[in-house]
Amino acid sequence: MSLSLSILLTIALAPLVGSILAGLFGRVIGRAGAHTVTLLGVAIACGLSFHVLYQLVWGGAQNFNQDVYTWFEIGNYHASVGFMVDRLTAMMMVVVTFVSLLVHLYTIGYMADDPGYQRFFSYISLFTFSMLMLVMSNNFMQLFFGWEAVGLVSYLLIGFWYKRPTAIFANLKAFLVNRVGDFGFLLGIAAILFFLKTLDYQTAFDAAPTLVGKTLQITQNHAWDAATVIGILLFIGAMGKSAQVPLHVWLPDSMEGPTPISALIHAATMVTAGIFMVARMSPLFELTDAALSFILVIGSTTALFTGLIGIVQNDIKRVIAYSTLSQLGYMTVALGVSAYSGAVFHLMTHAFFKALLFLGAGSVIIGMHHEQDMRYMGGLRKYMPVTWITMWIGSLALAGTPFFSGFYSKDAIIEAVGESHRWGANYAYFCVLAGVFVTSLYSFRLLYMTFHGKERFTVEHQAHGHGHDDHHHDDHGHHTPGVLEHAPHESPWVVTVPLVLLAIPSILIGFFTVGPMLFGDWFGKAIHVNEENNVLGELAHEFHGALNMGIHGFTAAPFWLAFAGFAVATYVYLFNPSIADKAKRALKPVYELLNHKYWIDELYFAVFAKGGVKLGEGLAKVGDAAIIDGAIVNGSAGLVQRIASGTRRLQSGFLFHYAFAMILGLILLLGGYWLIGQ
Amino acid sequence: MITLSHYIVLGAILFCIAVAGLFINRKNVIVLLMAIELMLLAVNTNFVAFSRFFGDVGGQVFVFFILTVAAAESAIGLAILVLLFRNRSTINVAEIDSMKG
Amino acid sequence: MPSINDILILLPEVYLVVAACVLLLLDAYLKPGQKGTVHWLSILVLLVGAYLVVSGAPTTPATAFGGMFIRDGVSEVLKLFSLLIIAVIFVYARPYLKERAIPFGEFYTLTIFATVGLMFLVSAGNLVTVYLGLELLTLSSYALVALNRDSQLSSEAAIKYFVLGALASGMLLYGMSMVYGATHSLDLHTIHAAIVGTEWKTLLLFGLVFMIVGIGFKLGAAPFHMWIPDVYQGSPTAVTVFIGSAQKLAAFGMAYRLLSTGMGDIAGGATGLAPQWQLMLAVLAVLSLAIGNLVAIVQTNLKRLLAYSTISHMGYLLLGLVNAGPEGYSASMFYAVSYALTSAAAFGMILILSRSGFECEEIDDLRGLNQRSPWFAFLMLLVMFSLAGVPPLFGFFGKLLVLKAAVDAGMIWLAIVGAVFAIVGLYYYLRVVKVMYFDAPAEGTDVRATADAPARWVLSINALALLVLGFTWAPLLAWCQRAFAG
Amino acid sequence: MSNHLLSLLIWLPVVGAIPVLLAGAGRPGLARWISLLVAVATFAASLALLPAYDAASGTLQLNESMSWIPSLGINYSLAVDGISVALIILTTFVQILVIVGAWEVIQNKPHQYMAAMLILEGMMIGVFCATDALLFYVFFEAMLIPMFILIGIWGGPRRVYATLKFFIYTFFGSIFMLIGLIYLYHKTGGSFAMSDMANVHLTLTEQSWLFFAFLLGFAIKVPMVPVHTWLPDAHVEAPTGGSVVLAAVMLKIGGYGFLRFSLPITPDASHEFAWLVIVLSLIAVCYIGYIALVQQDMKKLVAYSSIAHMGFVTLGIFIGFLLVRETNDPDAARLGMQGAMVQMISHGFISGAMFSCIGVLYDRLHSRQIKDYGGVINVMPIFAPFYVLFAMANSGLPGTSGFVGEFMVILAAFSANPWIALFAAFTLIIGAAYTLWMVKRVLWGDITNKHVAELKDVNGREIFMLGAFAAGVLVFGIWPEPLVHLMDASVARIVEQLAITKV
Amino acid sequence: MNTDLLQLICFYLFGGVAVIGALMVISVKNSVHAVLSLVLTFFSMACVWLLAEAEFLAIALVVVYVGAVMVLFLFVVMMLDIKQEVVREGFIRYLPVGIVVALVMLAEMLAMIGVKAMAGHTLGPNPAGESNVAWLGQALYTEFLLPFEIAALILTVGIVAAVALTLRQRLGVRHQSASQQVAVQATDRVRVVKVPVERPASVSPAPVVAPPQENAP
Repeated sequence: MSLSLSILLTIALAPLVGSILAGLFGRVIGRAGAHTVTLLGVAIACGLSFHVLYQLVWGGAQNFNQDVYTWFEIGNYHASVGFMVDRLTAMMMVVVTFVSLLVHLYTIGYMADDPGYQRFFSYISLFTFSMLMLVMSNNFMQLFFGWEAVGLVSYLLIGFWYKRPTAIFANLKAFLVNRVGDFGFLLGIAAILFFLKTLDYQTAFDAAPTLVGKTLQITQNHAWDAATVIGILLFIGAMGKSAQVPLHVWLPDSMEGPTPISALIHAATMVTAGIFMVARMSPLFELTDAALSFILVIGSTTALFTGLIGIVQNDIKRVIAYSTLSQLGYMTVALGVSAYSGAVFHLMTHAFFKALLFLGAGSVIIGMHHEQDMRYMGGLRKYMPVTWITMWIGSLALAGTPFFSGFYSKDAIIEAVGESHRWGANYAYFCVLAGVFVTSLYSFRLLYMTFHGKERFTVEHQAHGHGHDDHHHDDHGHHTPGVLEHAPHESPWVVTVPLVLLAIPSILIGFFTVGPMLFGDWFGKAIHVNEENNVLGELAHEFHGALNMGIHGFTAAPFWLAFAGFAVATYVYLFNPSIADKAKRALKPVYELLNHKYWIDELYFAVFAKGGVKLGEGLAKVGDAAIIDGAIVNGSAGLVQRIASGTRRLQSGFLFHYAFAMILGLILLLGGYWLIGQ
Repeated sequence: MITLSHYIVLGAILFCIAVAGLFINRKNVIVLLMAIELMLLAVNTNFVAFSRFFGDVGGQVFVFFILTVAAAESAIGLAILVLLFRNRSTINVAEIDSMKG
Repeated sequence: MPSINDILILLPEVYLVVAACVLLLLDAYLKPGQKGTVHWLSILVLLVGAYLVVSGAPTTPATAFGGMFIRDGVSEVLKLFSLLIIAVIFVYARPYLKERAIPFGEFYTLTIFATVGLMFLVSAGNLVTVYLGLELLTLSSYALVALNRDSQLSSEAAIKYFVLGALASGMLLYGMSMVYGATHSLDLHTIHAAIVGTEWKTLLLFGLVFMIVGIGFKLGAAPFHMWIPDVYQGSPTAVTVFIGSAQKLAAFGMAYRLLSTGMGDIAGGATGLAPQWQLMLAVLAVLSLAIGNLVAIVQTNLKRLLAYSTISHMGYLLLGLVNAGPEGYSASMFYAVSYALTSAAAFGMILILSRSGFECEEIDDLRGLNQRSPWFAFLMLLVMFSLAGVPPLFGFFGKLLVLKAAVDAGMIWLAIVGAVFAIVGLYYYLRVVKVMYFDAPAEGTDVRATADAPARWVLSINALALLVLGFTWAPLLAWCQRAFAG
Repeated sequence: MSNHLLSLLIWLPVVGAIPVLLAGAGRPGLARWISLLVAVATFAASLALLPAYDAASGTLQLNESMSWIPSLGINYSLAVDGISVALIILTTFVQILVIVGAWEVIQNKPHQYMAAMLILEGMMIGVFCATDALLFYVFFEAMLIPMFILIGIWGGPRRVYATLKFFIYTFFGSIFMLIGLIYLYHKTGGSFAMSDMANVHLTLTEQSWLFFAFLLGFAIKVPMVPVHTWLPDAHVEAPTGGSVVLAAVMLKIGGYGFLRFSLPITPDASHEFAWLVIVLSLIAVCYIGYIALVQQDMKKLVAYSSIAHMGFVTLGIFIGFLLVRETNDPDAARLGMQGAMVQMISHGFISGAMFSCIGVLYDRLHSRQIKDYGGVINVMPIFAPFYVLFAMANSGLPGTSGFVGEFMVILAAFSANPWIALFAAFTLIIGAAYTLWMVKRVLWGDITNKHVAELKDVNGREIFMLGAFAAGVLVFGIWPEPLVHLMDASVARIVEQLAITKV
Repeated sequence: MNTDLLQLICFYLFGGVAVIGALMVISVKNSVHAVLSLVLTFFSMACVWLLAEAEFLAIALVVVYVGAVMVLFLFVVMMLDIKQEVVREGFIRYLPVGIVVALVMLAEMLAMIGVKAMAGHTLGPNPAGESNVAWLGQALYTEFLLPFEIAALILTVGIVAAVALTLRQRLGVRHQSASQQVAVQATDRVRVVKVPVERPASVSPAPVVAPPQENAP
């Protein structure tokens, strides 16, 4: 049994069709029509993705690798659009379509009264299509297409509420920061083409060993290792998309988009594209220790330091966003120690529980009538029980509680880092361990501040004559913090059902898949690890089943670190909230540092945005206006004009001057011959 | 002994005087016309001399024509001069500059 | 002794002289109301003259009166186009003269006499004929310039033209006397032949310099150009157009006769003084290009602008002459013809747009012409782009040929100078187009073509010819080349 | 018929301009319809090139030759290869949209506008067809006249300055090219045929002079830094249609000229000075990008972005020398050159579309200043997606044609020298920055002023125009292979020539 | 006395007078004096030509120039009564330039003419033989017939031009016509018109048509 092209095409195109229908004919088919067609499209894709996964894992289907059509063909170089489906791809497809499906469903409730309803559905279906193109690609060109296409949709969705100045600032920022990554990525692709003469994955992977020993001449007497160059360039792309330090700045801001988007794009799928890409390129990355070390350091820095910021955030979505950054750091760390399957595994589990957390947060936000500040929440558990419980599940998974899915993936990463001897592994090990404490701290802080403790809001029962959902994209200006018009309430079923559906894999999926995915040969040849780098292989010797691992987890350092975080959070935020303020004052410099996100945004804004504009103005003023146009173009025109005005005066109108000119001409001609002629 | 160079030098001197007259003269146009007559005189002297010294009749015939043309030219020149004086009441060279630049 | 054959060779000239005398008499006896007859008759006279030129053209160069007069391809082309252009000028001039009460008969007869002079000049085979032809032409021109008798500008222009012209012919004569002294001959071919063996090389060169001054003056090449702007501006426009177009053909003819026929060229093994006069002409060309184009930029008077443009165009014409070979001459002649046609149309436009009390002389007078008379604006656009040398208009191909001639002569630097000043020149032509098309009509003025129908039609044909010839200039070029092929 | 197809293409619009003019000011409606008819007919005729042209061989085909000036050996000779065919179809396609775009926008003497456009079209097609250098030059220059008029009459407040600058600038470059051509004519012993010129032997010094003569001519047309300053002015002041044609087609003539003249005639000098062109191209990408960033005028911004994008064209063409002669990778050279060609076509669509979009806005608000807009999407929901699409294409988003060329060029550039690719790829960032920042300020946000609030959305005519552009942008973005295939053999032939030294 | 020496003395004498005369032409204040100086120059040059045995031309110079052209000049000078004071301005200022330029030019000319080479050519036997007039006439009516005719044409043009420029029937200028004055009749002069003695009171009726609006299109 093999996979057929038509199934794969259907998977990819069904969301696109839905998107086009909802986008172009949104007005014709109406709101219900829009969500129906897109939901249908994604559902088809999801179902077929499960089918594909099933076929690959249990149906004995062969990996699929086939071109659909030629994109260009020039001499030996050719690019095409095609699909490469193996277990790695299939898993990603399932994750993408499944989360997307749930987000579609959730959106029906979340966006119920938004005027851009159809547009929204069109966008998220388009996103699904783009993401599928990305993961299913069998070549670098298409990968880049998907890579940028998801960026585009992300741009559109962050700026979905285009009247908000912050939203349209954030989407521009997101796009541009992503573009910085893509800049490296594109160069990486170019490098691959240069060294391997192909854009096709399989051909490139097959030829990858030839890279060894090749160098790229940088200056006359300086050359870099080819694989390292490729690795680092490609990873720069991943840094942009997966928001690794220092290109992480866009992700927190992207929370300006509607919450379903945060769940789908900025937590579960798009941001993990970088992780997926590196895993996919493992045959190339395995050739270069230097690039992997680079990845390791970047990842571990992201894992710890962005997590720290999460502790001081008050916006519920931002906390989760920083958590996402941190978790992406974990995945990157896994890549850095060659534990690609660990990264992908964490990617999968994270997709579920982080989507759950975001959707839960969204649910809270709906319940709180679009209040996102946790300082004005508290005690919500009695108003929204389903959300409360599912959020707890998500948080526990995130914190790495044994037996929850997050535990398996995260623990494996930490242990893998411990096993690794790569340059930077020690630093990474410290970071990931510290990160566990941090993760736990901010996760429980979020739960306590939101669902427990005193209610820090008041409800004004003033009938305003319009529904609360009417103004959820209105300006925040009308809104008094901590004052709600209606009491918080539990969300409708279209919101809670996805929560529940996501909670299940958040708990269970790790338990069931850790064995084959992490320590088995589940991914087959999709992921290539050199023997000497195979830290997961080392760990696999100690692995004795998921249950065993879970039990063993209680005795390991990460658990106790997480527990410490839990304890601190419980003490500070549940029992003695005043401590938090005291601590804030006591550690003011640290707090300021974290609260300002290390001033990286300010730095970037000043250097790149402001500096760019200043530079542009300077160049325009000096280069174009003054030198080229002023001095050279208009200058020479002016010079000609001046000469003309001067020469004109020779024509004095006096006969004797005219005669003089003639005579002078004669004398000069004569003189010329007298002197030189003879 | 009169040589060819005597004539030619004399012609050259007259020519130069005529030329100088053309542009140091700030008086009236008539002097300009006379300077031109001087110039032609110099030319004629050259032709006469060459014709005589080389024994070719062409030079002298040319002088004949030059004299003829010069007469006609003077007629026209003076007619224009009269016209100019009628229109502007002056033949001062330094005042005839309404067109310039 | 002259035979009947000599007279036959001279037939067009003889015919024109007779016709001019008849017209002169006729004019004296016609009542003021009937002066139109002279107009149409003189056009007819010219056209018949043109026919005689073409029909009687000898297959090989013929000479008459012992080499005094040469009738060859060069003279045929120059005469034919002169006659045709002058006929066209007559058509343009009629309404202009009529409204300004400029004497009809004198204008036509003097112009025809000038034409005869022009024809003798381009056919001259002897220094005497050159001189007399030139004088016939210029003396008539002096009178024509002054013909607007009540105009201050006209008489000022005339006196300037006269004095400078006389000075120039004095210098030319001085040069001729030196050449005569060096070669002992007045016949151009004999002079040419004598150059090789003469011991008076320096004297010859000395004479050559003086003759170049005369040629430069007639062409209007800098620094002997000073008369051009004032004369163009001051003359009645009907005369300006004659001086500005047909006379350039004569100037070219004169230059060709004196320099190539007389002083030798590079054809046939570099005999004569070709290298010397090439260099001199190159200097004049550069100066003309520079001064003509530069000073034109700051002009506000259209006639004056065209005057400076003439100076620059003579610079281009010299580029062709500099080549000193048949290709160069033909390029130059082609250029002269194309320039004469274009400039006839340009001044014709001024004539057509002028009317009693409104001389369309200032550039600003053309403002908004496209609003009032789109057709004439379009024609003027063609003329301007042709002058600027923008393809596909006729003027471009002339430029192409002379630039090519300069490159062929190994003077790429000269071609580059020509190119650079073409850019400068472009600016002021564009300015005219700009005024016509982009500016709104000035308050209170109403520029539109008021001339009679024949003038409008002929102008249209003249200007359109610039476009059509841009595509079909091959025969003309072939003709020019054939003229110099022998 | 088919053996005169090229002549038909050139002269049909030119002749068609006559009835348009005759229809006159009195019946502007008739004039519009005639011109549309002519434009459509020309487009249809240009489509006939596709079956008539054999893309596989890549040679110059559909030859037409007629002696024009026998005594000088100048011929009216036309032929096309794949590159020309693509550019011709682009021209005729854009022309229809320009005429549609001007339909009710141009109220002042519409017949003259349409006629000028049609004549311009004929001249541009002529440039792409000519195989005689002089004929090429004639068309090359002749097209300036209608453009001069177009900008001058229907342009903005500083139109006179702009149009004079445009004309003189372009003329400045081309006149030196003319000298070069004359010199070559001299060297070939009396032929203006481009093929003869390509075969003549020239020393490196001669080639260098000629190279710079050509460079000046074409660099100004492209335009390359530092001779680009006419373009922003011309664009800003030109009427929408003028800008569209200028950006979409006229700039391409510069790139086309490099292919037809610089490469085959002066291969060694081109190689020698390839670094110069490459550096200038990279400056165009980076330096101009920064300048575009700070523009306050939408048209100026897009104009500058055109310069940056055309930088890829020159880059793609000239890295060929490094690849063929130094890296010895002719396939990469093909890739780069093909990228340049695709970029030309694609930029035709994108810049045309961008200018059309700005025109749509300008027609309503009579301002091109970015600050006068804001929140346009609120009132023009149909227009906005087009604008975003074209902006994205302008910033080189995959899936739009804007990506394809840049992608190919960057890939090829890396093979030539990674540093070139590095600077070229900078466009990804800066290109997105200036385009999307403009989009942000114009489209997104709340309605900023009452003028914007009163904007009406696009009508059917405008939707047709923008839709057609969008189709072009998307089709070639998703599937460039047909376009690539059309030009591939021709590009391959040019690349083969690169290796041949003439010294 | 040596004829050669005598000739030389005569040459220098007449040449010197001619040069002095020429200098006076361009420098004297009074135009009439200038004309007379020119006449002197012409006379001297005629004598110089006589030394070169160009008798006919020498005579022609005197007859044509002195007799006709100079008289014409004198006539015009007298006719255009010119104020002498005004026209003297600037003469001294430009004199140095003039002298320098003239001298430079003279130097160049003399250098290039090759005076030394010419000095070798002495006066040989007269090529005209017996009669200079016959010698000239022979050439004029055979070899130079065509130029002769053109010269005639030039003279015609001279006449036509002079007439065209100066003969004028000015319109708008009042002049008497004796024949008309004589032929006039009484009825042409005086016309008797009957005029009513009293005029009606209202002389200015109200305008029927409204005055045109200033802004009317």
